[in-house]
Amino acid sequence: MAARRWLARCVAAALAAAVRCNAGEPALGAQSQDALRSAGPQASQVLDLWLLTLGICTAVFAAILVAFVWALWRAPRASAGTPADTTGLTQVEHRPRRVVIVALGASTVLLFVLLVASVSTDRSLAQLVLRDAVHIEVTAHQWWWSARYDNEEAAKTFTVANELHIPVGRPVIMTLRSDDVIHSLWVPNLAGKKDLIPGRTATLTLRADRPGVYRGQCAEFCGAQHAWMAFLVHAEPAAQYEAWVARQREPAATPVAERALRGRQVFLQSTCVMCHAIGGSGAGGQRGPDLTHLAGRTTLAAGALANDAAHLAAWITDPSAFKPGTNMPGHVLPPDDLQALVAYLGTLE
Amino acid sequence: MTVEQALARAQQQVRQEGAALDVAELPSYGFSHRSILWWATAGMMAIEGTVFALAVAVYFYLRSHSATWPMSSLPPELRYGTANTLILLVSLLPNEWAKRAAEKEHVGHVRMALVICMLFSLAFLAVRWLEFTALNCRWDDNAYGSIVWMLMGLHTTHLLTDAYDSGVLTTLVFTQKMDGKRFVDVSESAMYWYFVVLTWLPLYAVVYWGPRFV
Amino acid sequence: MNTTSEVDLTARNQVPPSEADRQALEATWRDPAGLVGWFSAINHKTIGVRFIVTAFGFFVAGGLLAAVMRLQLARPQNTLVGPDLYNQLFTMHGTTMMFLFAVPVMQAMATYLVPLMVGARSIAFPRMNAFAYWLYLFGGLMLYIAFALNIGPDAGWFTYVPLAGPDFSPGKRVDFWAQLITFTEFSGLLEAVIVITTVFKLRAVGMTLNRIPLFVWAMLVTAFMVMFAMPAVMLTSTALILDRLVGTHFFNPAEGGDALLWQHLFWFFGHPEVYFIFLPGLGFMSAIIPTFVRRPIFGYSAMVLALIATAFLSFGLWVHHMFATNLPELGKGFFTAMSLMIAIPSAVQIFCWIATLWTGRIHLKTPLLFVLAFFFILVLGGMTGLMLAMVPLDLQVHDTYFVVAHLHYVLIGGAVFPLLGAIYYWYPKITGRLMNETMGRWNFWLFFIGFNTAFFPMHLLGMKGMPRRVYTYPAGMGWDTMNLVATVGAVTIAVSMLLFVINVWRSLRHGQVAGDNPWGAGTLEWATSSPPPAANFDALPVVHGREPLWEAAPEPTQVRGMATGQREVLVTTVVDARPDHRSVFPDSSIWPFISAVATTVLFVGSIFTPWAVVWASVPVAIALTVWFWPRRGETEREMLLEKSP
Amino acid sequence: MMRIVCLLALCLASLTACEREQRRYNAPASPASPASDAGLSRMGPFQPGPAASAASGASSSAPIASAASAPASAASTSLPPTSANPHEENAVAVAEGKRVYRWYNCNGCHATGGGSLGPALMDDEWLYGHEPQQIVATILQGRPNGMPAFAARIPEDQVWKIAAYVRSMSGQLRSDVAPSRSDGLSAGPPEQRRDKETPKPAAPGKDH
Repeated sequence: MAARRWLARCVAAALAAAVRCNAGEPALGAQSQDALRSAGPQASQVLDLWLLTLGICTAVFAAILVAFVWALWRAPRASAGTPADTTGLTQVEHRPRRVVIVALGASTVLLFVLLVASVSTDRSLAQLVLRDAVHIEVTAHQWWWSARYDNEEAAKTFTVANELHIPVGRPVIMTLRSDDVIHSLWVPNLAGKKDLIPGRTATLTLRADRPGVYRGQCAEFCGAQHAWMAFLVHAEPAAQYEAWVARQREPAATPVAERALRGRQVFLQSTCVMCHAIGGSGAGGQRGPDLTHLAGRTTLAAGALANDAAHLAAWITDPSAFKPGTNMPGHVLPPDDLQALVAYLGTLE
Repeated sequence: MTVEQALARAQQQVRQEGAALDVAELPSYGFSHRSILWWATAGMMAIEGTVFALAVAVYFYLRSHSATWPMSSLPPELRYGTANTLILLVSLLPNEWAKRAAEKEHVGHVRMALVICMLFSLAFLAVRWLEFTALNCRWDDNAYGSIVWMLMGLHTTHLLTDAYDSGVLTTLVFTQKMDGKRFVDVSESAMYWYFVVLTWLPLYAVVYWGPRFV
Repeated sequence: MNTTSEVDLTARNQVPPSEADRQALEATWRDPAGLVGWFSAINHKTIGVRFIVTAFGFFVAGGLLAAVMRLQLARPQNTLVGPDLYNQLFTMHGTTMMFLFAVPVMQAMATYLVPLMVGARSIAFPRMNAFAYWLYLFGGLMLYIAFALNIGPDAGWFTYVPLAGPDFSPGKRVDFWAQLITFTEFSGLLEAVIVITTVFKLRAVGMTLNRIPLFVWAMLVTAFMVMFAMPAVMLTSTALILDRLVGTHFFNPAEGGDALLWQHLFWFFGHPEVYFIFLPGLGFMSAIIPTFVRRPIFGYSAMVLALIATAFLSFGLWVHHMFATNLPELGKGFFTAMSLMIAIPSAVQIFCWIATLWTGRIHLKTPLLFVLAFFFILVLGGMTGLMLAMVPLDLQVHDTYFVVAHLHYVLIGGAVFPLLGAIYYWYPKITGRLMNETMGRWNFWLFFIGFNTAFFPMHLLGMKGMPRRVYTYPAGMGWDTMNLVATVGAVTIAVSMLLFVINVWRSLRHGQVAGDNPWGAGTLEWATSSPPPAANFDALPVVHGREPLWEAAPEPTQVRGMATGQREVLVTTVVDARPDHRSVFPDSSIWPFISAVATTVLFVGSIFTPWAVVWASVPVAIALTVWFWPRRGETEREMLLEKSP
Repeated sequence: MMRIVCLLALCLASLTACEREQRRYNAPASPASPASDAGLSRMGPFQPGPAASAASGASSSAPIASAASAPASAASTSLPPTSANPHEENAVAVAEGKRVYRWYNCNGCHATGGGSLGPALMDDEWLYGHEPQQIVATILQGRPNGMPAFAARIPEDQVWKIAAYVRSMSGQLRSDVAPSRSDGLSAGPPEQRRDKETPKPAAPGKDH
């Protein structure tokens, strides 16, 4: 173990250097999607294992290259005319034979070390303590995510889309389902990925130990908009999280501003309600993201757009311009209707 | 004369004279694994055997995912399937006769045996048609229907191709001059017939008894 | 071949072969002239060359598709191609490289080389060989015509259901993919049977199993793998097309089907496939290294056993492509162990080659350069392979650019580099002229540098969270620079490939004349002239050792008494290659071509209606019957040479 | 030489493109909509390029516009009953029709074509006409005895897609365009395998 840690540390240093020297550090501020920056026990155990493996493999690779280059360097040069030395056909070459056998033994041992490391990591991943865990039912759709926060009291469950909030330090149990094709849920900073397969249910357990916004993305090719099927995990201190939960449980407040009221009307009388739900407004469509607390999110369209009035308007008018192939049809509304609708959606904190 | 004896004899027919190895006296054909045709047939049997094995594996994989089996219908009716199994097994007799006659290079017997084999193939193709009418499921009912039809379809394809192929061979032995090569053809096609019949037995067990027992 | 009276149908060759023998053999084995003759060609060298050229044609096509993808990914939120086209691009790229290049090109090389290396007059079943080639060509053309018609498959080369199923892939795109599989697998399986029979029954007298050149061993093992792996994908692609066309429910969970069934069957084929791309590469290594190190390979038997072990193990690790699908713990452990274990046979071969280099005298030419690159690229790819074999790591890097990097290191390092080496190595045998050495070195170094520039950064991209198969990505994720670098590398590769094509083209006319054995190699294909005569050898060789051209051969040295007026081959015994009997092979025929056309009609027709299987099987049956029906006088002609056992 | 022939074939092929396979990823939004302009002007650091929308929109909006406007005009001005529905040539559009048929709960009344509260759609009886734009009118304006009007609820382009799918239920569409089985409970043979019913108006007074 100690050796492993030590080795891990040296390789980490080397790797860190490598990471520095490549430009373009994430400009997403807090957001990060990076298996090399673990923010929880699952990811960090995998990272340790990776560094260990990297260390061993690098060593072996180097050894092979040295032997190879040395062989090239020391061997005398020849030409097509040089008579071939066929003694190898008639008599056993003891020295090279011994060397090969030793090298083979060494590789076998190292492979065994890797096997043990892999299996033990796998075990400890499975042994994450799940006391007072947060239960989230995640369902993947082409090309967005919906998540239901479970609770013993049905009244206290609520549904969000494309942005999860989790409390730092508390384990999370995600139940994974798919609504259409195979997707894969992956938040590299927190844990490895898990497929969401139609007709099957999977679970993913993780814990965030460092607060932050971690970006995740669908990792299994799922059609036209596979590239823009992202989501955010906000890991925040317990108090902040509880406040968020409380907010989510509230239905959407009926706006007071006259313009927003008009927007509400536009929403309820247009095609929006066929797919979208807004708690308390009577709109209960289940085919698109739940919009009850839309304004509380930082992104639109599964991480494709920043959540602000301009993008919202552009998105409603022509979603295919941003996500060609999306299932949301475009709606060309009269400008003031559109602005009113955007204003209303803006009130859904 | 067994293959081994024939091989041994071939060795004595090769003579060395100085730098040259004279093979002029070697035979121009050989039966069983001596002939390259045998290896082609064996290869095809290996490939198709793998297909059958995998299809059966799929059958049980799907079965393991389903609470009830058959999923929403009765198992296939036994009579036609069982009848066909018997017909196929009996057809091995004229088949074996054809094989031996071919290896003895006895034209008359080969012709007779092949004709009888043809009659058998007509018989089991007819009964196979009846089998399809008594499967009690459609391919688009559910996964059970799909895999049952696939297993039956796979084997029926083999029956058809094999029947056609022996038909061509039969016309050959009646219309063409019989050289050694042709006898080898007959013997190899007989070997393939064995394969088609023997692969049916597990399929019969799976398709007809799988939904009843196991 | 026209059998006019002046041909002596019973003439037999002498030792040493006389000029008359040479002319008679050439007349007997030559492919017919003229347009019809062109389509009737069945000589394994003619078919082999067409096969190789076609495969490289598809290689270039697939490479161009990749270039477009790299340009699209060169910068974030690029708009060169949209998702629809991009998804077709990467599906076509993967499908082309796996099914139309990597596997067929190895079989193509075998078609040309194996008969020469085992000292045979012809490949076994030459007509079936031609048929297999035409099927492969038509399948590939079908795919590209479909692509040009905007019916290019777009569900990935792995075509996972339900995305590829009837509900989520409307239209015919995926059906064309499924039928392409039928084409290539059909062709591949025929080639496997042909290679196995050739190696087992047509070896030169005295070439016992432990004297077979390692490349031939590699192709033999590969052929066996093909025989047992390809049926899986044929079965499952049939199930897919049935689901899409007649509404079966193999993959429909609501009716008892299962989406994972596809993945199991696909990878039960898909993983061995990686190895039947890789094993021939190892064969090339073992053929080229001894020649340029001027000594036989070290540890021949260990090498052979390693090949067999690899083939065997490769069937036990398909599930490591499915670690993210929630498998039982025990399964994961087993497949991790298997996946790590398969590194051992590869290690055996790598160590043996290094030992060979260590104890040899090196003649550094382009073929050797390409082969030596293996030690850097493939070994690195193997290391990342170990990481993918470990479940926890795989769950992080699976379906990311890390895997893209890994598989290109393995396949290009393990197969393409050795293959290019092999082209440089055997080109003089095929054409009679050497390829240009200087250009060859430029070709190599550009490829080597370009390759590593293109694919090394992808390891880091994967770890830094970039998933595969995305048509674009947001700016500021820390991926931009590495993607740009990768694109630059891709362009470099394109340039080096252009050099390669130019070199092949120019050397045809301006290359330095090679002579029979320009590299001073030790195996049989170098014993005959370059290019070889239609009958391969004027008199069949008798083999006394593993490197016949290097060892002093006792008598007898050649075979006498083979017919020169008819296509007679010498059949030998399986294990110790003792002469068994003489067999007359069929003449050239256009019917394999016609049968392939008929089969193509059947396959393409069945994309649109299941009834095509019924009505289109009539022409197929007719064509095949005419193919096998003896021509007038053919039987009589053969009976002139007949001798009962 | 063989290869040259095939190359020619390829070139010829590439001139025509298969309508059945067209993925029309641009909604019938007018490119000059103020909202999208607003969107174009103020883009944050990590949005997919508005350039994308502009470029793709510009490049491929022309045919789309025509395709979309055709049905539109067909619906508003009642053309002769022979007016065609361009979506009936496009497998992707029909598939979308099938999806939203489910999503918008048409199967609530019409089931998977067999009908329950509402009339069956897979038979040869048509109460209000089988022509595309008649079906569209039925969906948009509704019909007596329970068929609601969806004019304000379903975007017109999708209505035309639903109409195309509805006609596929009774085998009116080419089998290579009509949908195959869906990943759900089996509902008899898939649309593309159904025999073409010859539509006849329902018996007078007959009602559901």
